Amino acid sequence: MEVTAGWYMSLAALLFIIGAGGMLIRRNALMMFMSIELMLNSVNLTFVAAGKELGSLDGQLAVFFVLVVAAAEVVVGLAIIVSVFQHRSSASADELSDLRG
Amino acid sequence: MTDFIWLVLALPAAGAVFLHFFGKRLGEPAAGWVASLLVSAAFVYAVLAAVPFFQGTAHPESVVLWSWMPAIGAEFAIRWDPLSSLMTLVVTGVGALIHFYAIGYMHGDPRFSRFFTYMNLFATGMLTLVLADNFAMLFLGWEAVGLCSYLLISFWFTKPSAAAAGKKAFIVNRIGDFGFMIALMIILTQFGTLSFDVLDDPHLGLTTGLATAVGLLMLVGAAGKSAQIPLYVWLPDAMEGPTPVSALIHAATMVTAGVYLVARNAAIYEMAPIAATTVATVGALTALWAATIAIAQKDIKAVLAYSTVSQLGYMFIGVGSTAYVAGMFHFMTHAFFKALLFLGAGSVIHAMSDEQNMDKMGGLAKHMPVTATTMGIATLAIAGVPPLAGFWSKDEILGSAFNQGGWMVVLWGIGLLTAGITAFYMTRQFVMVFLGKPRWDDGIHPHESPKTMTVPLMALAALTVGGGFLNTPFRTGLERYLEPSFETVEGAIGMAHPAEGSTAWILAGVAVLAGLLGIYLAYRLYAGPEERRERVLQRFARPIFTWENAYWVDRFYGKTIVLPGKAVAGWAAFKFDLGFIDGIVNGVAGVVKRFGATVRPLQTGFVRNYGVMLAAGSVGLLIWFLSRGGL
Amino acid sequence: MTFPILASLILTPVAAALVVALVPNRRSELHLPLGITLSMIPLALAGWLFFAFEKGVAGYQYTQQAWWYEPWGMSWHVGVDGISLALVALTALLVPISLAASTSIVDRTKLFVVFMLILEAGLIGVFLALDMILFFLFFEVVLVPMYFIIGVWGGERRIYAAYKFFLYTALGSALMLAGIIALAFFHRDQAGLLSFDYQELLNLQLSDNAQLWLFGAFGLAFAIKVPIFPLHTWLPDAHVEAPTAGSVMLAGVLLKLGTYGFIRFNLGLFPQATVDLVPVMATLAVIGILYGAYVAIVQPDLKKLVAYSSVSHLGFIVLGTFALTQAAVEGAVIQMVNHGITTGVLFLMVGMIYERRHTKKIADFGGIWQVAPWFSGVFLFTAFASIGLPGLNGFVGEFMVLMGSYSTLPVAAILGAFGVVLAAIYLLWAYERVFTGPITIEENREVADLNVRELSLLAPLVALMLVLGLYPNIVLDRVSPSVEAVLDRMEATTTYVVPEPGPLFDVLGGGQGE
Amino acid sequence: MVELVLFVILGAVAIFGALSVVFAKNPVYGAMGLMMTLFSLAVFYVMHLAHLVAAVQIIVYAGAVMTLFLFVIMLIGVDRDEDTSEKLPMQRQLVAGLGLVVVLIAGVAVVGGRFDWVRPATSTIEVNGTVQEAGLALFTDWILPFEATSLLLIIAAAGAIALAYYGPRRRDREDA
Repeated sequence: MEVTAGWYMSLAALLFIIGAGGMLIRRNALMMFMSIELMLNSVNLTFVAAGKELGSLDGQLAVFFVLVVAAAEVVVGLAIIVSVFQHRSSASADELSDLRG
Repeated sequence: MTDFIWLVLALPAAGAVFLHFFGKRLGEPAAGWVASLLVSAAFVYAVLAAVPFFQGTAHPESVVLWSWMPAIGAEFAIRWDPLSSLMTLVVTGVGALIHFYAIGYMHGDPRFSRFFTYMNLFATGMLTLVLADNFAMLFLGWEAVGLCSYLLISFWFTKPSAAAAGKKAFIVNRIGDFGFMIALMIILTQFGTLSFDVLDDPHLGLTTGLATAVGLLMLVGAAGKSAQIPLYVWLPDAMEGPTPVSALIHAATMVTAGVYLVARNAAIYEMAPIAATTVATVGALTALWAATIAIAQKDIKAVLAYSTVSQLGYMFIGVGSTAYVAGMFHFMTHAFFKALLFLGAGSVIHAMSDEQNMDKMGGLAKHMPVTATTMGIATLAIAGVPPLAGFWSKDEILGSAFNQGGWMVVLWGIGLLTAGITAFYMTRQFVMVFLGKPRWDDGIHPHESPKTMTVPLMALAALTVGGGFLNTPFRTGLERYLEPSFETVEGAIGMAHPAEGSTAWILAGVAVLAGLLGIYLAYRLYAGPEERRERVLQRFARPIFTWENAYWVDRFYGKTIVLPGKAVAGWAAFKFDLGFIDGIVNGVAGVVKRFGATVRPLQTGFVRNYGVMLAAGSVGLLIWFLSRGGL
Repeated sequence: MTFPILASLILTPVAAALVVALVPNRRSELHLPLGITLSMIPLALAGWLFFAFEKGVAGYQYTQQAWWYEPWGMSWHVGVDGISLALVALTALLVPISLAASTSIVDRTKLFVVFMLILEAGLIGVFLALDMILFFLFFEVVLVPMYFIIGVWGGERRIYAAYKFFLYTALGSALMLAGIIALAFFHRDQAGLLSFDYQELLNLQLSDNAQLWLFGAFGLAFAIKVPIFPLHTWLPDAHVEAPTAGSVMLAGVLLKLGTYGFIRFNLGLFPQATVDLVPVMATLAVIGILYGAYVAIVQPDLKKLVAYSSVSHLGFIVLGTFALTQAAVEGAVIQMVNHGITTGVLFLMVGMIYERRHTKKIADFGGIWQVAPWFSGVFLFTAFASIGLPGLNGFVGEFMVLMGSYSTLPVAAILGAFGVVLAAIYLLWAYERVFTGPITIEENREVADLNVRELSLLAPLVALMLVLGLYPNIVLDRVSPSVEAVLDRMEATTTYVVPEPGPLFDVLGGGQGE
Repeated sequence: MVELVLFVILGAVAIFGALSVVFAKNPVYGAMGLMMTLFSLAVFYVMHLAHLVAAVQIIVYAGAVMTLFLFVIMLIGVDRDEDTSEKLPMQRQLVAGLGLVVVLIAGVAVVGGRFDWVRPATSTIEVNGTVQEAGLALFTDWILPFEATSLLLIIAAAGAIALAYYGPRRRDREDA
């Protein structure tokens, strides 16, 4: 049985759904962040798989850029989390509901 | 001379500007002298410029100064013809005398120089009015004198009644201007210009119907300015102003602007007999109406105010019955004797320490002989006693009206009745003020007025005596003088002329008799024993009470126009505008706001809630796309 | 290349704003004088432009065009004709004066001056723009500083007023934007290319129906700005709450955006719709004239009274615009300038008396003339200019509008003329209550007369009232050919015929432009 | 055959790791789970001849990023179990429902067979993501985005520093 790109895509989709679910279920801002990383990675997987399927290097390069962006995002995001934690002594996203209408 | 005719305008204008900025520094008598001399200079120049008209050698001329509103054919241009020169001469001549008089009268007023600023400004405005070569410029003068009238009536603005009177005068005049402006709209639309050139041949643009409309609308304007029914109510109130103002503006010059307007537009009225007849009818009614009111007035100036309204009615009868020369003639003589009466009244008021109630006067002839004599002359003149000025002009108007026949004879009858009443109330005034026993309040010591005041009185008295001879049936000087101005009218239909021959003598005799009867009755009543007076007045108590209150017209206007007007305005401003219109605006805003409040709870503030919604939306889109793709 | 005078006119206020912004806050006493001084530059430029402008030429002068985004046909395109010239000059004149009248603003002066200068740039830009997008841009730019001027330095209900002003006008201009885009697409349909250029769009052949819709889209935006009854209720609120300088700019120039827009765009771009809608617009104009004046009579607040009088005066402008005769449209244009000057002065003076007494209620005054004769005199002078006394500027516009309107809109002209009567009533009655009579309230004894600063900033405007009243040709000479061009286009593109002047029209050489 | 085995094993590991991110009570376990997933993915990348990406995945993600995460976890002292009970009404049900719907759609699509996963490969070129290959592409065709990322990183670093420096505590200090 040959492992086609579709298999990888399905796996990526599954990971994405799990990541999205985690994002919505976890209250800890840190864990939400990790869920986002999960989603990013699942997309990376599709990029690589599709790149191979299409015979193009561009897929991998896109992954490269995603990685850079993710790194930058993590740096700022974590700084924000730390800063918020210092302020509120909690990393729960539910407590940050000041913008309630 | 004609090229520099603008000097007539410029001299008082320069005076107004100069006095506005430097009047206070000039101090009390100097500012008055500057103003008076400038007006006199204008008078002298006008006389010189009018010489060709006296000689009958000149033709009307126009001098264009500069362009004003080219799109409607309005420019600053002066028309120098006999009609405007006559007006100019009277305005500057009588004006100068009143200016001199005012130097004495306004003595000691803290705003002495300001008074003369306004007076010079008024002279400028009035001269603009009479010298204008187009309707726009005429309107400029028309409104400028309205402004000065406002300023001078409310000169003593700390008195609420004075401030209110000034405002009332301006607003009532504005109502008249409303009609005037519509007339101008018609003229502009029909001719494409507002120049007086339209009067050369009004048939070019006007049908009889339009001419009638224009004539009637101009009558509205003229009625406002010349205080005719139904817009006369401002003039009695205008007596709040200083007496020289009443003399200059509200007797001699400004109020006659309406007469001038009709005379100037003679060509149009010739086309519209209905309009002309209406003018005469309004004049006649006003003459009688105001004369009756004057009978019962106690205020010395109020009598003169209603008398002015009444006399203006006469002028309207004159110009309305197409006897333009007669109308202008009466304007001129009236300027002399009415200015004299007002100045005399001012002299009396001055002497009585600002007392105006005639019940508290009496016996003044001894103390102020000059004033009494000159006022006596004026009283006889206005009563139509020959050979004083009033007799000639009034006789000419009545004669012309009678000569027209038809409806005009009725107006003649009214005029005759009015002449009798006029003689009555003027005699009553003279007797109450100057004869009989003193009825003064304590502490009043009447004295003759200073020279600056009495000299103008004497000058005017001389004019009152001699002015009538300018145009007698025997020697029609004024008529020939004015001829160039009314040439076209004369050529088209022909103006009314007084009756001639024996009819003329009979008419004149009847008029004089009416006047003498009035004088006799008044003298008997007011100079006679007190018990008889009381008895007679008692019998006529009801009409006298009505007259004393001027038929309650002011109250009637107040109840029917002013009060409801204010009420509706209040409703519009506070109920309709704030409530309804703004209510709709705020209502729309309110609906949006309420909608916002309804959906507001959706924004829970929980990021994860938003996340779920976002995910649900994505899934929804996914389903939609896939189903569109044929899944 | 010639000196880009128009671009300089728009950009110098911006540069001035930057310079003022660079002055640190601790030197706040410098901001206002600096702003006044710098705003003299656009005034000088405008003055030069006014006199360098070639009279008797109908087209745009000093035009300048540079592509902004060519594929969409958007460009920086500016030019000046007689109509815009008058308004640019007015704007440049009013800004330094209203700044100079703002000494009572001590809080956040820098921001205030910067906003005023940006406002000036926006206003001048609106009048000079010949590209629809550019026009729209400036049209909106104007809103922002005005919003803050009302909202930050205004009176008690300033937030409400600022919101109302902003939302109301923004709502209208949103529709206009849709209209502008529609025009560009019509241009693509007909000429193959998108274009927002006003002069290009003039060549469009629009169906009657399209014209009606677009007239509505543009007209609503302008009608709100003017404001035309019944869209006027933002105006009294905005005026009453705005600081003096804000009121002056609002009444003096901002309202003219609407009337200018009508003449420039509605008459120019949608001639058929204009002709078709003349009865509607004339009716609304007359209602505005009478209603505004009538409501003004009973206003208890001096500033509100002046605000409603603006509604009335602007009604004359709208009436003149849609009367579509040479005299009436010329009158409308000069009335824009005149109203800017007279109402500007009235607002300045209301502001001055507010600074003295901290009230604007008419009932709180009385007998002011005794203690402040100069103040009362100038106020009376201005009031009479506003009433339309011949010889002063207010008369020229009103008179030309009324006289010119009669041939096409007789009923409207007659009814409008009654507004002149009402004007006398509301202003003189208010004057009577404020300035004449005895002093009944003790505080009024302390009211100081005009000081030298106030007098000197009112003097040029007062002088202008007299000059424009006696010799309006300074403006009319420049305006007249442009107006004629508008009407010629009207005649060329529709069946409308400007009524023939009467048989004596040429007696005075009254024809225009020859 | 080898690929299939690897896919099944590593796929299971990746999913397990992912689920532990979602359900682990202790964040540290969650982080470890994520690390497992990342490793599995790295292996997948190698299988796709994406050598550079795989290396970067390990070095940057598993190395730097996850370290940072753990650092922060330690810093804010969450080395204890957290309360994972749900406060928001219906949140979990909704999430589960949405997940199910997506899976269902995917299932329908697959079973229905009317949906192509990927367009058939148009190329048979074997892509070899060596450092040379990738570097060549990065510094030629992709040079502009590449440089842009450097800018992004610097800004991010500056932002992080700023957040740390002007954080709430610092402000407190200034107030005092």
